[in-house]
Amino acid sequence: MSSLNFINPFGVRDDPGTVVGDFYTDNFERNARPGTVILNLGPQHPSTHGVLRVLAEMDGEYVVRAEPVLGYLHRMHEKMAEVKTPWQFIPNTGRVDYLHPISWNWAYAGAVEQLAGLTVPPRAEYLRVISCELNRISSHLLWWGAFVMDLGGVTPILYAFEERETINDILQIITGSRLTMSYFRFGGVSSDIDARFIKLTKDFIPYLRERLKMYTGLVTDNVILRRRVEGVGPMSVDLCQRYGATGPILRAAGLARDTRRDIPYGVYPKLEFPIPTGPSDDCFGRYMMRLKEIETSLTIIEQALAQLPSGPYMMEKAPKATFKLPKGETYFAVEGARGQVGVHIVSDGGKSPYRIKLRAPGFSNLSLFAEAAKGTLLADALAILGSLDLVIPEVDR
Amino acid sequence: MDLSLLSFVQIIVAVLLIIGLMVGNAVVMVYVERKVAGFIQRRPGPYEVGPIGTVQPICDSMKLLGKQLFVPANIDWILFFLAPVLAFFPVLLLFLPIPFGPYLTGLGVGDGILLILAFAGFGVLSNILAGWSSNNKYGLLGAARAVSQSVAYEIPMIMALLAVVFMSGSLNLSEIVAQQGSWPWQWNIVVQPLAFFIYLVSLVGETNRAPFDLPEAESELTAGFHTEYSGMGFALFFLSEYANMLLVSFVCATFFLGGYKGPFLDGFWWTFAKAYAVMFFIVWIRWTFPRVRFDQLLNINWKWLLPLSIINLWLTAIIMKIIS
Amino acid sequence: MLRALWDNVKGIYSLLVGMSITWGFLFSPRKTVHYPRQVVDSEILKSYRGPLELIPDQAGATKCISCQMCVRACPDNCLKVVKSEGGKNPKTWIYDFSLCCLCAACVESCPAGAIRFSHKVYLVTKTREELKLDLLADLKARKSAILGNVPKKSS
Amino acid sequence: MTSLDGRHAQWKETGALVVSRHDFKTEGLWLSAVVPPKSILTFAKQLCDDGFTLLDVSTIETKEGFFVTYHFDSFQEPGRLALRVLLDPQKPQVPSLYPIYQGAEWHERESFDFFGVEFVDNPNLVPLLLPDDLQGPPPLRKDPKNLASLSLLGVFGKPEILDPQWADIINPPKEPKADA
Repeated sequence: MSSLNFINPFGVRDDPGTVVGDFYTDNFERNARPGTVILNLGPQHPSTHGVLRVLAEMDGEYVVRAEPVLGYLHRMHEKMAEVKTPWQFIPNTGRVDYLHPISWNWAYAGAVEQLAGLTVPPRAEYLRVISCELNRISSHLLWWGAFVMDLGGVTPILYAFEERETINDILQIITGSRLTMSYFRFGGVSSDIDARFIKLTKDFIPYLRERLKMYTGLVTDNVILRRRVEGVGPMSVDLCQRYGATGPILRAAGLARDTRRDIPYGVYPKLEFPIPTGPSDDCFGRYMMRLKEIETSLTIIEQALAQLPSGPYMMEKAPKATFKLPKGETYFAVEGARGQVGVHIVSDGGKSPYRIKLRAPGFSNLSLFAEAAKGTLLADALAILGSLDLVIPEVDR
Repeated sequence: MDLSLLSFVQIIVAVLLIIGLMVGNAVVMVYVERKVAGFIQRRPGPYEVGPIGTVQPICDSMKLLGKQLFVPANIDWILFFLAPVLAFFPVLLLFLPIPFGPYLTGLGVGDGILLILAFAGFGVLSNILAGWSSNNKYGLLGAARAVSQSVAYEIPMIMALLAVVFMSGSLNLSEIVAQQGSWPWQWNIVVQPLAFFIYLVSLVGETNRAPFDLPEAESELTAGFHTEYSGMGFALFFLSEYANMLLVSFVCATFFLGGYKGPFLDGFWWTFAKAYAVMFFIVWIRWTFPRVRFDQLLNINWKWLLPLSIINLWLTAIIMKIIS
Repeated sequence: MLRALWDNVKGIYSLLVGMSITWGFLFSPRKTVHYPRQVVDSEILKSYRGPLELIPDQAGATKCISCQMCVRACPDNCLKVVKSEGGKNPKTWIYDFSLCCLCAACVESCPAGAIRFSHKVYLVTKTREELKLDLLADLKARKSAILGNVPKKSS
Repeated sequence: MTSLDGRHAQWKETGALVVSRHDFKTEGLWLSAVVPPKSILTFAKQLCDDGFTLLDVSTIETKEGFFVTYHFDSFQEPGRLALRVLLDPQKPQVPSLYPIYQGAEWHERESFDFFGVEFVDNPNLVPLLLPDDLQGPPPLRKDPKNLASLSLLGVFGKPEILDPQWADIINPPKEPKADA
């Protein structure tokens, strides 16, 4: 076609052949009711956060059935683990979930330490807690902005980014990067905190508390938001159990399960913090849950900074890059911003692990979307999708 | 009305001026909207092109002019190309009866507000044609939303305006302005606050602006009825959106805010200042609130605005009867 | 009915609260840094991990002993260190920044302490080839910059 | 809610092949059981009734076949358990947990993607993470010469062997090793 032919009203493209969907659309359409429309949301859609694709069978504005289609960001981290040495896989863990990389760092480093029987010096444990909680706050802040953006409010995400940038500045001092951090090492952390880190963090805590009040006025109390999220997408404990949903979703449903408290790791047993449970199991409950968790994290950071012992931040004779895992199997879980992050390592004592299985909380959380979105309005379905706090790289791994 | 040669020439000149006004308004509003959005979000907004980014809207329109008109497969091409044109041109007529200044009226129609309300329905026609013809499911959903929203919000809008008409006893816009005084407490907003509020809410709904931008809800329908439009097609929709905004703001200024009358010196500057204040309000709430859900949008209208406007109308009628 | 009306009035009040907040931000100072007219705080850049660079010793030569520890540690195979004939110092030291994941495995495994992260934030290239950095040449350039400056000042 | 000893006894009763206790400090598990693939649904039902949730389905390819581990976590009290099945390397088939845990659908599809394990009665056993037109064997299958035998992986903790066939797998006789 020549370049001059920029308007082609007489329809060269007007071929009578129907457009045939791809494998997943065909598969989905097979079970469709007559008279419904198959709407393909994504992989490039403003509210699917990255490259999630959701096939929805629509009856007017109502979603009859929905099915997420994954794999657009699949990078096969589990295969990479099988060809790298255990040390070399650390940077990968920071890239599984780019919003809360430190929880993945911790899950992996913790699993290796558990299997190899390495002990972490106390100062390093506190540094781990501080960095992990700061990172959790930044993850929740971004979720907050993105969720309100899903509901149509564009401004709050930019306010959330102000705080997030401050956290990134703080974490950059110790991790050297702003997004895909690889801070943890087997038997410690990669660097110590300095006076500037402590000062910035101490300044940040009251500042964020002030800002959270502003968030309440701007968004939480806003009647439009309230009516968009209250009573939308209830997820009972039973539903969570059947789908393996953990984290804020489960706690919002009213069950105070938190890996930090249930199966303690690090120095969490020494810290006093509440496990908030949500006011309700709907989108609003999950919304409030995450805001409460930000406050919990702030308390944890305050305590950890106050208790911070001196000493080395790395164990003596820490494993080098050529470190080999001993033979055995282990499962280690930490509480990430989205739920229980688990790493299952099976090693035959070789150069690289025999098999590493990454348990992504977002994967389980997303799997209940199909059931939760049944029979809701399209706008509600997208609110539910937003309230699950999805990070697609983590879901796809 | 005497349709002599003079009034014919007057209409031609007025239409030309109104086209200029519409285009100029779009240019200004694109800049204002982006700058306000930027300032609210604590960033500078357009910055690079021209002094503090003032040339940005011109560059944007140049870009839109130069873009390919992408034609999707299997469209109804007549309607597809008719829709943006249909969105743009009826708005021209609607500006004719508006009294910009004491003597500055395109067409001194006696029943000016009837003309405006009659032609305002064309906007939604173009939306439904665009959504229907572009062979896109998002477009179709957006078009369906546009129809029910527009039908719903026109009624309280008319009712609110009717309350003012009851008071002034005239459908002529110049007459309505003339009956208001120069100072803010002499404006209709003081005697008709409820009507003003209803009108303010329904004008946001009528112009499809956030938080009532359901037909083009970005996070749900990507772009709604104009999903498949690019280049000038999109630009015409854009232009007509801003023109519609300007129109309802002018009507608002005329009916409730005293039109061209203002403190110290009456004149067209007051009309423009008031209309742009209303425009700023629309922009401001767009960058503050989340979007309402579709059923809530209709609930607000049918369950609250419509009964309230009817009550308001009754009260106005009764009080007018008692006074006179 | 009345209760719903009261709820709506409260709702409208909450909207006004939200609008007052954005009104406040409308006139608050900007938070963004306008590159290139402004740059971020240099204090922040001190911890930024840019591309690797070799640490010069007293004489300005490299400390690297070509032991290949970094090459083996690297998860991305982005380093290439070739030993020079005769000495233990490297002949070539090629570093592919496009592959590097900035994990610091090389820095931490270096027994001689010869490499570190630079703080070059504004590194921009047009092709991927240009991201293959020759760190020895880079070191030489820095050395000549240092050594070149010193005599000028003294003379 | 059942204590660990109670669970141990219950599994023995239900027909587990091997029940092992684990050192939680190093293995992150309290209890695991190897169960016959046919009765996996019975075991999962017991756990579901006691408030356990399915964490993940982790498959390992070994010399003996595909070793599928289902990790469970309790909603009532801290407790991480594992159920394991060993599947035939030629034709790996196991009933799907979908009737009990709907969330298992995706985990199973993931194992189907990566290993080719077939989960019978999974409602939608199509590729989940991998493209639908992927050529070649499933990506996490290992080269036969790199396969480890189960006894080398140390996955059994302190086992109590209830099925004599498993004695050979867990503690392989010395002779074949000498041959190799």
